[in-house]
Amino acid sequence: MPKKKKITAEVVSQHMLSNDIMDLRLRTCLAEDANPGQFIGVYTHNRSTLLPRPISICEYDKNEQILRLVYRIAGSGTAEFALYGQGESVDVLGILGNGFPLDKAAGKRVLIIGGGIGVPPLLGLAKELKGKEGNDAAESVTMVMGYRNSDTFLLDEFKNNGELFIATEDGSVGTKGNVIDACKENNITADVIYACGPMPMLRGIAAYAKEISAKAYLSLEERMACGVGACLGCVCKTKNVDEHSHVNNARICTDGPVFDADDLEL
Amino acid sequence: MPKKKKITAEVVSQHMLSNDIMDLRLRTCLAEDANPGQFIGVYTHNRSTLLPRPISICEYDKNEQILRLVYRIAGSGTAEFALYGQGESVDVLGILGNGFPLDKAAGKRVLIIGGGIGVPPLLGLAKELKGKEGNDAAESVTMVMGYRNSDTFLLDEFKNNGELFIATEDGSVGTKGNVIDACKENNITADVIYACGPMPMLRGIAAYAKEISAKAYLSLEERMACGVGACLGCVCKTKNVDEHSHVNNARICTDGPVFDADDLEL
Amino acid sequence: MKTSVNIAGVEFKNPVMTASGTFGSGMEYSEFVDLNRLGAVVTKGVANVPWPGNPTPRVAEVYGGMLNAIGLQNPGVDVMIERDLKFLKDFDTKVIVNVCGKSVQDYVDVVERLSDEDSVDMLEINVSCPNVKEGGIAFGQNADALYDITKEIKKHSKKPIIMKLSPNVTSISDMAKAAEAAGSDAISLINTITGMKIDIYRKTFAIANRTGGLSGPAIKPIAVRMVYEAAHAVNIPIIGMGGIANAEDAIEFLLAGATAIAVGAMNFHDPYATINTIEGIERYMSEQKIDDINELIGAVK
Amino acid sequence: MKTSVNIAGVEFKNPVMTASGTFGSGMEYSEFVDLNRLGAVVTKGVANVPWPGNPTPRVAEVYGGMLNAIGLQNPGVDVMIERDLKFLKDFDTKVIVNVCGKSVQDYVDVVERLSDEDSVDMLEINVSCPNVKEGGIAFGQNADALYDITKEIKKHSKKPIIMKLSPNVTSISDMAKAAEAAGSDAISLINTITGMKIDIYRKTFAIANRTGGLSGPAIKPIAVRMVYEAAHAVNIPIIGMGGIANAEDAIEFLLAGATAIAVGAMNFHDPYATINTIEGIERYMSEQKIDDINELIGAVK
Ligand SMILES: Cc1cc2nc3c(=O)[nH]c(=O)nc-3n(C[C@H](O)[C@H](O)[C@H](O)COP(=O)(O)OP(=O)(O)OC[C@H]3O[C@@H](n4cnc5c(N)ncnc54)[C@H](O)[C@@H]3O)c2cc1C
Ligand SMILES: Cc1cc2nc3c(=O)[nH]c(=O)nc-3n(C[C@H](O)[C@H](O)[C@H](O)COP(=O)(O)OP(=O)(O)OC[C@H]3O[C@@H](n4cnc5c(N)ncnc54)[C@H](O)[C@@H]3O)c2cc1C
Ligand SMILES: Cc1cc2nc3c(=O)[nH]c(=O)nc-3n(C[C@H](O)[C@H](O)[C@H](O)COP(=O)(O)O)c2cc1C
Ligand SMILES: Cc1cc2nc3c(=O)[nH]c(=O)nc-3n(C[C@H](O)[C@H](O)[C@H](O)COP(=O)(O)O)c2cc1C
Ligand code: FES
Ligand code: FES
Repeated sequence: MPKKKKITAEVVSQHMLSNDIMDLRLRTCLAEDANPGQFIGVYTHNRSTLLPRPISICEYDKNEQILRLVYRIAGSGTAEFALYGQGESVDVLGILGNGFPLDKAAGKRVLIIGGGIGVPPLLGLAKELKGKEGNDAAESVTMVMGYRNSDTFLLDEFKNNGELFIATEDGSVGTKGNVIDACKENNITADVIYACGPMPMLRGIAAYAKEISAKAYLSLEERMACGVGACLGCVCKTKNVDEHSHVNNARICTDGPVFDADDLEL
Repeated sequence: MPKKKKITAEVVSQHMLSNDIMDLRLRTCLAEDANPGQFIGVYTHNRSTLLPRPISICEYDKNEQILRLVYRIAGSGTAEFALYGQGESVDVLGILGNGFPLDKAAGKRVLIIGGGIGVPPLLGLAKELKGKEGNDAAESVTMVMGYRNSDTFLLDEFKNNGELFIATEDGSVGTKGNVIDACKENNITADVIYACGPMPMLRGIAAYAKEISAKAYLSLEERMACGVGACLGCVCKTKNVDEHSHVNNARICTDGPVFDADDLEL
Repeated sequence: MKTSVNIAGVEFKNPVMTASGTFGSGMEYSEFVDLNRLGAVVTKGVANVPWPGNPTPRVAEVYGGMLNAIGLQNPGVDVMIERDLKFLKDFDTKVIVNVCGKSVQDYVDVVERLSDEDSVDMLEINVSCPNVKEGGIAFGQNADALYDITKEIKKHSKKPIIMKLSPNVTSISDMAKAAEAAGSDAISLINTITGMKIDIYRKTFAIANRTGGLSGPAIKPIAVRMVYEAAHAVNIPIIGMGGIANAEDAIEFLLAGATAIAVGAMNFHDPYATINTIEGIERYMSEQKIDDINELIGAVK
Repeated sequence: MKTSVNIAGVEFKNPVMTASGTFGSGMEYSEFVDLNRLGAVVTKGVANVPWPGNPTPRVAEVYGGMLNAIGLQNPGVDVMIERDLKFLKDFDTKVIVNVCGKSVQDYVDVVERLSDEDSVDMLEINVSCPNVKEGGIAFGQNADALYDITKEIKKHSKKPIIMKLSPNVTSISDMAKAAEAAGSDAISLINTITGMKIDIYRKTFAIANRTGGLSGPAIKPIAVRMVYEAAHAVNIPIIGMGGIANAEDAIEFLLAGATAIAVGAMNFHDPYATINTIEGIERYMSEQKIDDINELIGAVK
């Protein structure tokens, strides 16, 4: 495992993808260590807000040392980030967390499910899976992305990596309803599911995975302070006593954010 | 009296005058109300430092709405200001305080004394006095500026406004010693003295004024919070019960910063 | 939309007040804000006779706030009445006079002197100034002493009174209960928290008084917690303060149980903070479809 | 240049420690800093048996700091010894184990269990966690209770002990004196200050536990004041903490009377904060021509 660092990254570019959804590219050597499903902590310039904001790595370019982040303007920190232009310096902490277990996809029918601002990290995952060859390659990759309404984002980029289905709450694009509705409507089955999104969606996916006898790997979210496993702020409930904590709690920032659904008490 | 405001000013230009001494020009309508000896409060972008920094008005251009500030990098706020480039937005509070009583100069031999970072506001004063005509004009204007060493600043600009003497602590320029030493060395007398600088210097000037039977108007400094007379943070001791406070305290930000030396308990 | 709140029979047009000592007598900030728009002006603490206050430096900036040890400089109640109350009479806002003293008798003197002033709506009793040895903090840190002085003041006041509590205590609930039991009509909290700053290069205290009272956004979470605890301990109305800078902050205090709130040190950062807070509350209410501001008070349990 | 300090016979190579609960067992931050350079690693509070801690959200950001209500989640003293102490043994730094409990007996159990661990240099007794009902805060807010538990722990501990005081009290001096009178070898302060944050849009508490402990730069002036007060009340050494981010902050605490200091929440902002603090202190000492760091301790009176 590469060592974690706090270093200064440089904004390569930034633009708006959709209503309140920003697409930010940072140049930083952290990109060299990135894997799909991992995240970084982004610090604000505002000196009154001191904690790093956890943001998933959407994509990375190891050669160019570029991390791509796609984030929603949700509060004061992300509102500040949205103002950064090319050349701006940003302090980042990373690489944080364990990513999606890519090896589980080998030879399997893979289903990738994203909801809302849980969508971005799945793009890097889909591309990575698409790039696998031979025994490492998945048998098939199907993707289901859920949005609130027609303010979708990243869809064009997903398309090239497998079969893509869309769900929107208001029915403006794809299936009207949530991602599970879309899965059922299209009779999507799989051996392995990778998912990221809000907790109710993840609960639904865990149940759906049981139904179709698939393994599910879920990326969780929680309020964080340190991001590196020291403060015990970001725990989730686990079925068994966790190896680190010796209670039924695992640290999302370090033991996750991706967990085997079978290990979680959702 | 024009109303005080907090508004956003724009940096017109900034450059370094001398070691750690910055020359900053701001565009703001506050310039229209400026008088020599008044000051403004400058807010930082850093959200952890919330109080305005009091900075004297060095000069102003009412037509162009420009305030010129000359300040020393003394701590985190001024260090931040020093980084501002053209076009930067800065929140300012002003115009604050009462300036030097210019009417006292009419027909009199005037002596202007500045020490260290107390020098800048006296440039605006000297220019204003130089511009007076007829009955309003001073009989003569002599200036004595004191510095620590050869890192002087603004001297060229003072020269045109009357006779100029210099004192430096290390003797590298002008009289070796303080401004009083320079006054004595050059037998400078006057009817009216205007001064700004550190407290020990002001005490010396008050005593010197007594010796030469001159009136002295001194600009004081104190830690401030509100800058507008509300918090009672910035008081100085007065000989008589102050009209506002009804104790022997006057507010430097509102009743000053310029006081008649005869009214002060220095 | 109803934004008015009622405290002890006094109707405030909105819950936004000024915190004592941060707004002078209203005169200074009247250059920035229309006092008619405020729920109330709370004046700087006043004693029976003029007080000179502490030596300077009296203020120091700290992370997210400031320390002050003004030491309750004030011109005495007579000047206060003749000048400040006369000035405030012309505005359509409520007036709360903050009262300080060194002994129970001092407080009683001021309270009696103000009892017949029509322009005074309420009295706020400062028994919590950490910056003067005899500035009442002794009354503010002991529940029995607080009970006794409250009782005595109530006996002599024709105006409803607000006991202003000190946060420098183990249990704010006990203090709130003592004030309520002694008949206080309302309580306000928090006063400043005792703090210290040392200049490591000059090797000296940043404040001449050594310690000063901490205020500003830094103390807000402590203030919200104390308002919440007090609201769950007593039934009298609470005026909440401590680091309020804007409407979001103000609403947080209302939800925690405050009936009204005051803007203090943040006036120094933003002289328009009171007005911005009032307007922001109205915006929030219309966005959240809240007809009556009283629905917010103590709504988060 | 001498940077080492002595507390109860234990020699620390420099006065910079990690605040309990903000540095795990040192393992996590060993990716960022060389633990050999630290004065001491102070570990997360440990109880006799594993504790699950509080529900999430456990942390919330506030102006200039954060709230936490971890609720003392810990794997129990056995795992602690086998895993964390074993890990720390390899480093040339002192180890202070922070101890929590629900009853006096709990504390005594842990203290006895650790008494024979060679790698443990001191024990810090957390009687001031505001986040668990039985997490010791009851002992930490009452001088008599503090005296009693300290006495009992001293009876059973072969290691020097540090009582960690709560700032949520009326008089920190009284608490410091009680700890000293009962035989505590040192005291540390401050633990977090109870605070609250409310989300005004979701109308709910930001922390599931409702209240959380406030830490970070926001509380620094309060912490400095309490260290100063405690230093003037007792003769035992003090470990100061609360918002320390850098060498300037650390020196402020030393000047106020602390013999050592700890970096807490600011590790989260700057994982290199401890090392930067150590280097900054050395720079200050050479600039100010101070040969022995002990000259700084309590130098501002
Ligand atoms: C592992 C992980 C990966 C994430 N990846 C992404 C991503 O790729 N794109 C994206 O838009 N968002 C992502 N989020 C959510 C993102 O962290 C928050 O939206 C962001 O922290 C909000 O910060 P703010 O300052 O704008 O909001 P504020 O509300 O002002 O933040 C206040 C505090 O709360 C924390 N906070 C607020 N919302 C959240 C949240 N939902 N989760 C965790 N902390 C929060 C902030 O970090 C900060 O400490 C991720 C969260 C986690 C835990
Ligand atoms: C009426 C008046 C006019 C002034 N005019 C000038 C000027 O023209 N040029 C100039 O260089 N300086 C001037 N000063 C001093 C200037 O205000 C301080 O140097 C400046 O506030 C330092 O801010 P900082 O953030 O860099 O320092 P920090 O030490 O980081 O500031 C911390 C706090 O202390 C206050 N503070 C620090 N030093 C002083 C000081 N000497 N006086 C008042 N407050 C202080 C700051 O405003 C801030 O609130 C003036 C001061 C006063 C009172
Ligand atoms: C400069 C200053 C002066 C104060 N003077 C008084 C006072 O005279 N009487 C009083 O009861 N409180 C006084 N206070 C306390 C405030 O009214 C308020 O309770 C406290 O500052 C917390 O609110 P804030 O954080 O919004 O400032 C003063 C506060 C400051 C900053
Ligand atoms: C996330 C977190 C966990 C903490 N856990 C403990 C603990 O287990 N035991 C303890 O005595 N103090 C604990 N503390 C308190 C710190 O050790 C320290 O006393 C306090 O945070 C003040 O210092 P700071 O402002 O530098 O963080 C914790 C603090 C934080 C922020
Ligand atoms: S955020 Fe600190 S342990 Fe995960
Ligand atoms: S700074 Fe507030 S009265 Fe002068």
